[in-house]
Amino acid sequence: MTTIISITVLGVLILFLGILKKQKWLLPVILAGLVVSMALTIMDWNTFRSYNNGMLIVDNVSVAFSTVLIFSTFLIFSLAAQYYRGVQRPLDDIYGVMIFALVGAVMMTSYGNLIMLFLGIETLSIALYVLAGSHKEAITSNEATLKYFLLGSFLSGFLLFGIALIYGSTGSFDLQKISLFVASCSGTYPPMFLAGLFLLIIGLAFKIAIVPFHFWAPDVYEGTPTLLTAFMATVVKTASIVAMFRFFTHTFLGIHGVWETTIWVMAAFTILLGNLTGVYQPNLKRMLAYSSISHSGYMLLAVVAFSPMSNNALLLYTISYSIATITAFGILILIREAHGNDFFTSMNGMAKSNPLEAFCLTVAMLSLTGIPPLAGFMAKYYLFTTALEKGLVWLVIVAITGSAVSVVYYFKPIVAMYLKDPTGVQLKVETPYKIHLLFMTLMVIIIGILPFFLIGLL
Amino acid sequence: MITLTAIPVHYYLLFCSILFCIGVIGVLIKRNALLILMSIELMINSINLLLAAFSAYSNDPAGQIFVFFIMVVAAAEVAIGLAIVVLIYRTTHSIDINVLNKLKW
Amino acid sequence: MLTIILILLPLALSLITLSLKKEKEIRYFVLTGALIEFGLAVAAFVQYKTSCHCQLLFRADWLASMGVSLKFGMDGISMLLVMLTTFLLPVIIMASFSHSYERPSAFYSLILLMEMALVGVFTAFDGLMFYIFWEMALIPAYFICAVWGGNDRIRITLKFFIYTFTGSLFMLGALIYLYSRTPMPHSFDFQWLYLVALTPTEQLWIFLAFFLAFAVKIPIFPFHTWQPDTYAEAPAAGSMLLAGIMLKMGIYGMIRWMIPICHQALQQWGTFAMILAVTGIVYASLIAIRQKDMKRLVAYSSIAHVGLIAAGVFALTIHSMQGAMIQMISHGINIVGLFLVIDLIEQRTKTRNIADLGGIALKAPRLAVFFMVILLGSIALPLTNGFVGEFLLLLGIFEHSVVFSAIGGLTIIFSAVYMLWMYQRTMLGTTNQLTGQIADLTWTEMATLIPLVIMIFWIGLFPGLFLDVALPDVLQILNFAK
Amino acid sequence: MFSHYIFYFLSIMALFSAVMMLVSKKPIHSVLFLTLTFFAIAGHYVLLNAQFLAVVHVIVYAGAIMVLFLFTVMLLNLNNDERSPKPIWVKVIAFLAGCMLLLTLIGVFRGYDIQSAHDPMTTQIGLVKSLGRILYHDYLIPFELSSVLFLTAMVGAVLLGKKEQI
Amino acid sequence: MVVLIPLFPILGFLILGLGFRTIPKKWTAFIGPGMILLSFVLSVIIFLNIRHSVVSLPINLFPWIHIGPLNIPFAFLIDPLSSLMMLIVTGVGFIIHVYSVGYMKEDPGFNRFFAFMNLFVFSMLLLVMGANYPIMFIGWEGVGLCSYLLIGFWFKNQEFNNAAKKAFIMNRIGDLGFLMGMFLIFTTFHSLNFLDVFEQAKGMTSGDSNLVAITLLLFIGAVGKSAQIPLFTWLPDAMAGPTPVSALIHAATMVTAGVYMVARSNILYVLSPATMAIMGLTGLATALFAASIAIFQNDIKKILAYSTISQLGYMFVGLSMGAFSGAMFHLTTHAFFKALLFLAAGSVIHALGGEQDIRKMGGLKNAMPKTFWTFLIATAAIAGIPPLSGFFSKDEILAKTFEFSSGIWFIALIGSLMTAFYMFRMLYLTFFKDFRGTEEQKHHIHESPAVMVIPLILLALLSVFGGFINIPSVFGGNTGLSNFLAPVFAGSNAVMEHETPLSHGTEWLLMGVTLAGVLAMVFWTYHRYITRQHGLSPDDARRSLPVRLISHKYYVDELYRAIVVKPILWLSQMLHEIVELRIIDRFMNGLGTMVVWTGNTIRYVQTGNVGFYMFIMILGIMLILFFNILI
Repeated sequence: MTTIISITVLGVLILFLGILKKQKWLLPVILAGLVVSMALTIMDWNTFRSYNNGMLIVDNVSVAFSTVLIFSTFLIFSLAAQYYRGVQRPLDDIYGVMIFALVGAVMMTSYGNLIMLFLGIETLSIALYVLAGSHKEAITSNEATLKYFLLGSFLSGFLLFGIALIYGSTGSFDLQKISLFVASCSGTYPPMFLAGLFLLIIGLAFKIAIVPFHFWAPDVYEGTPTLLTAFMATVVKTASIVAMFRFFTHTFLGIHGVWETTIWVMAAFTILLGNLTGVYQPNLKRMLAYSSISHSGYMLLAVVAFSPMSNNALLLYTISYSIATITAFGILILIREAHGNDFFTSMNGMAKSNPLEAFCLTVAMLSLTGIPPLAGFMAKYYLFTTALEKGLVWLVIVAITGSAVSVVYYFKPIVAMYLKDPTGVQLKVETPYKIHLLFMTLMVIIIGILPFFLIGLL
Repeated sequence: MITLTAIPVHYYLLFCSILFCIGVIGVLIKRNALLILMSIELMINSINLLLAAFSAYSNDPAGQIFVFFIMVVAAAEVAIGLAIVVLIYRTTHSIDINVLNKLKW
Repeated sequence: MLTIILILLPLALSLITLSLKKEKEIRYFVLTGALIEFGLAVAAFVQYKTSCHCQLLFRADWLASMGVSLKFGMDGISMLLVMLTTFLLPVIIMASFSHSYERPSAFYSLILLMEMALVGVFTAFDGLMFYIFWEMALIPAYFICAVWGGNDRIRITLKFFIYTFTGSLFMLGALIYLYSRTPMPHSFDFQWLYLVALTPTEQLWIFLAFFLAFAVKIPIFPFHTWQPDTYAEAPAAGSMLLAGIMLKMGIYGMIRWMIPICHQALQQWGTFAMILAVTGIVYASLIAIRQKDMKRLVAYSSIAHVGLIAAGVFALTIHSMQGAMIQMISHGINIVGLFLVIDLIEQRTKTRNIADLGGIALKAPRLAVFFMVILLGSIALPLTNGFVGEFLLLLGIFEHSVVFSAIGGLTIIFSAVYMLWMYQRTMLGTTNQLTGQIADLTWTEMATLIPLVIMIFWIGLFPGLFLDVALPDVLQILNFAK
Repeated sequence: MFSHYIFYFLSIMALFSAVMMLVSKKPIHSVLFLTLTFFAIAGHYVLLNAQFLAVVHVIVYAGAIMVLFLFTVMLLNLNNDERSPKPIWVKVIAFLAGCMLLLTLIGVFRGYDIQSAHDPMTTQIGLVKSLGRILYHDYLIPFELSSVLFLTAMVGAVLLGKKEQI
Repeated sequence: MVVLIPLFPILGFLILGLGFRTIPKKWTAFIGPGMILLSFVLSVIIFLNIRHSVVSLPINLFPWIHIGPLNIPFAFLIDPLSSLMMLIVTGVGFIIHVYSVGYMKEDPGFNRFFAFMNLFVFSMLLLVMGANYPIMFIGWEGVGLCSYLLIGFWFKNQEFNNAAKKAFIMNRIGDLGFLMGMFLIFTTFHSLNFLDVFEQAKGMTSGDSNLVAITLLLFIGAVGKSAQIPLFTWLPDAMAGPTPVSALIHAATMVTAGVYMVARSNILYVLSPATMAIMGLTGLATALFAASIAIFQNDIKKILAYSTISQLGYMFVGLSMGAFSGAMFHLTTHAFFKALLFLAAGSVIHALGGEQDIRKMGGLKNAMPKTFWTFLIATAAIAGIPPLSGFFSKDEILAKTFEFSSGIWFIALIGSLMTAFYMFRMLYLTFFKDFRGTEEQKHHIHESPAVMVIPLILLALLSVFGGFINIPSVFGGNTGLSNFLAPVFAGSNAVMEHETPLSHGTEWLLMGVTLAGVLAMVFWTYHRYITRQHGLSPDDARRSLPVRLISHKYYVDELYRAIVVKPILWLSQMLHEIVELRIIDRFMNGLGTMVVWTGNTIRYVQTGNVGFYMFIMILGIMLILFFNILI
């Protein structure tokens, strides 16, 4: 609750700052505010409260994932100064919308009622429609926002239909009551309820970008301004998968068998398709889009496996994925700035001209591939463990195959940076930015080496 | 008041389903972003009605509250959607969804 | 404690190396470091008491909730391989001195990093640690080969990486599966993993996953196609690391994992694995006969030799296992020697093409002698290291299956055929423009080669020291299979 | 039975105008037909004794949203936008897909049986009074948070609609 | 003390080898032969000692390979058999070393040569002294290596290198058999030590399949090492090495290792009659085959090489009859006279500046009288003219064959006559009539220096008197050698069923027939080559088919090339180009390509068209609902 309030206040504050034309204050205030709200969030640890008749539930899961979301946003905002370096227009609206999007995301982690879920999703989505189109002159940005909007609202129609059906069969939006209904069904569920369940899953799957509802992701990621793509790829994905996960943990524990197969198949297809399609991409941004799709598939593993360990696995996975992805986007911003595009060829020989940046990107890529001892490995390992304990052998085999395929594209930037002849362009990077990149890289390494904290958390 | 024989809830279900499907068909066959948006509104309305029906028949106000929220959200969505449509129109002078096809593969 | 120092020292050295600038400084620093590491390994060897298992244990909690701990130690098998690693590293480092690589600090730092990972793999007594170090070895290897390699390096090294990475991912899957089958609370400790009782079907799957990982690493026919290309494209140090030490990881894995854990599957399906290994021996030997590039020839010869080792492991007899242990060491020494000599020739003549060479013995008799000695070791002449290993291997395989032994024994003939062919074409005969002015070995180069030669004869004459170290542990591992 | 007739009438009207919305060539006609549909739906709300919703529906949809649509259509001067409509086979497939979906949904609803069914005409839940109490009591948080949504939409609409250089 | 015997040569090798550039030739000339002399002296002492002791025990130096039941100590076994071999190896070895000092004087690789020769003696000593099969195998392979190094001693010439390689590889084929034999011995007896194995073998029944297999496998090793059919072609080629090498390695010692090994394992062989039969047939066939080839050869060393093969065949025939001491006797005398032949031939070659074709020689009798006389003695010895050593030893084998079957005796006799024929042909063509070489060569002809001649004379003496160590009883002799070796063969003799020994009368008769035949040959060849000047036709002269066949060595080399070498090379090429590159590589790359191709194909699903996306999503939704709810 405090989280949502503090972030909302922060957003309003930003808008006021914009009105007062204090552009220089924006980022410091945002970063400070995010730190504060992160602190407030963490203070809720172990309180386990539910607000307003279970409308909002603050438990450790929500606290942990809210922290992840706020932290990711913090990291993304740290990239903003560099990204908007030459921009003259006031940025308070973009920042404000981003922060409101974060509110939506936080709602999705701590909802106790489908209304809250719906509101969270819509807040997040509407903010994202705006953000995707925030680069108004760029036709790609326009296209991105149109595609995202049309597909997003179309799919939220189905999500709503799902909620309606669930309501129709259970008579409530409250997760607690729904779970009571599930318990009362004792094995046989009315088809309407099941249809609602699946439509709800589909609606969330769209946000997470799971096959076959992933189509928006590559196009929208590519068109969206890079900084906001980072936001989409991390915060949105985390929030949505947590929403889905929460839904299952709270409500549908009993009917694991019903949705298991579907999620299983979707996860397998997502992993395969994300990785296979990523192979041929010539540019980093689109490659990262497919990478994010494939990672959605891995995250689904935690959902399918669905055990007490899944919480932790998902937490670790989202953190390591988010940090590595944000690092990659951080480098991507630099490359875009210097070259005007983000083809792998633009990165040729970067290791010579910008060794630090090259190193950071390499670590990020290796972490996403899942090479020990980086965070990505620990996350994947934990996930596979969770899945195998549930006996999901084939899914793990698919995941492993996918990981193997992913090497092909994750190594493209590495190969370009280290093994190709330099392009002769030096990326201009400011020191704070460098420190930030290095910080994230170190995080990736440290989480990989010392993951106790995260693993024992939930 | 005249006592009326209750309409079976299934009628509402059927009606809403048909309306929903018309909306879906509209989304699928139209190329005009505006009309697609309208079709989506149609879908949402059918859901609203469905919820209201459920709510009324089970004598539970939550459904109607939800409809209220959906309307709120729909309004916001339409506002953004129309802003986007206008934005697109400004850059491409068209609101045909197929014109914007740069991002692919 | 010594064990963990052995792992951490190279890491520390590697980080320090990165900060050094002057090439000369780097070289001496790295060499000294590697020698200190070797000294520590020798100290460990001295402390090591044969006959009881897993000593010099270091244990610390890491992921206690996951049953993962930092458990490092050495039993005889580890001891031997750690000795091999630490012994070969200074040699490999010295062998690189004659090249002036671009960005030397990165190069040597990666080599040291690799040493850390290798020592880690061999000393890990925790499944996940094993895997982590296993993968960590891959990254420096990849970069060493990819950055400082030959022309076609990008494609080849990526192929190498994907191959081995895919294989090891399946190993990870198998390890996790085993872990999930340990009694609650789960543990990755070797001892626990060994005790997992698996159904035959599970064993088969685990067997396949392990086999894939190790077969790619070793490599066993037909998973070997990355290997000749990679060896040919890698820089000298890279080839040496890959062939000399990294390959042993695969065999070590087989001994460590496959025998204790999937023994039933091994007994049932081991024959198929053996068929592959033995096919590989003949196949690679035959192909080696017509190779034009010296490095490729040695690469194929390596496939043949390690095929025999793998067959020996699958044979599951004490002799073949001990043979495999000895032959791992011998093969490491011999192949590093061969690559070293080839590198020396290549530096002098700028070619590895056998047809372009000849008559080097006339101009560089010392080189010729060293080459001959190493070559004899690798074709398993008695009293050299190769013989002890191959004798035991073939004997062990013979006890298991006469046919495999006979076919595997063909390596004795074939290795003579291709090795002598190479020797004849490069060293003997008359000189040509390329070899006419070739210089003989310098003292530094001799100093690099002499330790190898000493080891070749030492192991050949007194293998007892090495055999005894590993015997109790090998016996224990074989007990699992019974 | 009277309510049945009203139901049939409203339903047919809604469906007819919905279909007309799809088939009419001019966007402006579509908008008007959609408005008609919305009115029919408002009638349904009344029929369900959900007066509050009926009112809100008319205000929000027919009043606000459809006007926005109309404005946009006029602003963009979209007279006959379907210059190159989708090929016929797409339409056929879309229609078939819609029908399939309908069949699926019917299949889903087939076994539905509401527990403790109430006559909608007799319930009082749809009245403003009862809904208002619930809205400001049980659903306070979502109600408050919807302000964030609106704020976002507002800022976003301005952000997208404003004409300036980045 | 025993340890010192092999130690001296290896010491010599190390000194000469490690410092092979820096040590002056003069020192080398002392170190090289000196080390062998020391060994020889020690061997003699051992020999003298051993005559009085009855039991021979292995001398353990250190454990070599020791794993559980597999215990292979580095141990020597000194018994009469090994003692005899040590004498031959060091004795003949020493003589040849001395000879080499003269022969190799001008060679730049002088030190290297002696280093290798010392190494050879070391290996050979290991071979004969080893107390178990693996130690024997060390020597076995070691001599192969030295043979390789020495055949290819003049390594500038790739032909020589090829010959060296061929020798090594053919030996290795045999070695594989040996190795397998060892393994089978181990699995059968759980030991590889001679004494253990033989002790256990005594208790086994004759014809035990394991034993047959063991002996056959070991015999394969012997075939390779002793150049029997089918692995004999390396030996003629091995003549590429310097002549002392041919004398020492390819005549006197190394090639007889097979014979030694069989004699050493006599008990095993005795118990496997099948192997004995195969061995006998092989030996007989080889003896005849090689002899027939020798008749048409013109290269002086090649003739000697084929002669060696043929004589080795006799030894195997002898072994197969169970005449182990007879074979060893022939081995000994053969070492003397064949070494002598080679050295004398070397002397001739030396004098002619490298010429080896006997058609271009002739009339050397006067220019090189000492060489001539020693050569003559050796020729007579090998031909079996009494009372030279060859007569006794060969006669013993022939007598044994007659005991077994008169048919075999007859075939062996023919071989022996052929020996006389080609040997005297060579003698006549080389030393008689006029010189047929170039003028330059003619001026160059000289008798060899003393350092070469003295060894010739020493060997000639041995060839003359060597036979007396084992005079058969028919001459009233005491069969000294047989008695000396008897303890070694005691076990086999006990097992073997004895044919009734030939009566003295029969023996006299056989000897008479043989002698008559040999003398006839001597005169016929004289008539043919001296009087009628046959055999000088050049290589391309037209000949009848059988002659052509034989003079081309039955096209065995060509046959091997066609059925072994070519297919292997072809297979290698095929495997590399087709299996490796086209199938495996392509398959593995194909997997990668497939991944990339799939990626490239399915990325086109991402059409960028929103309508299409919506279609797919609807489809997905319907599928999910359909499968989960309606089914």
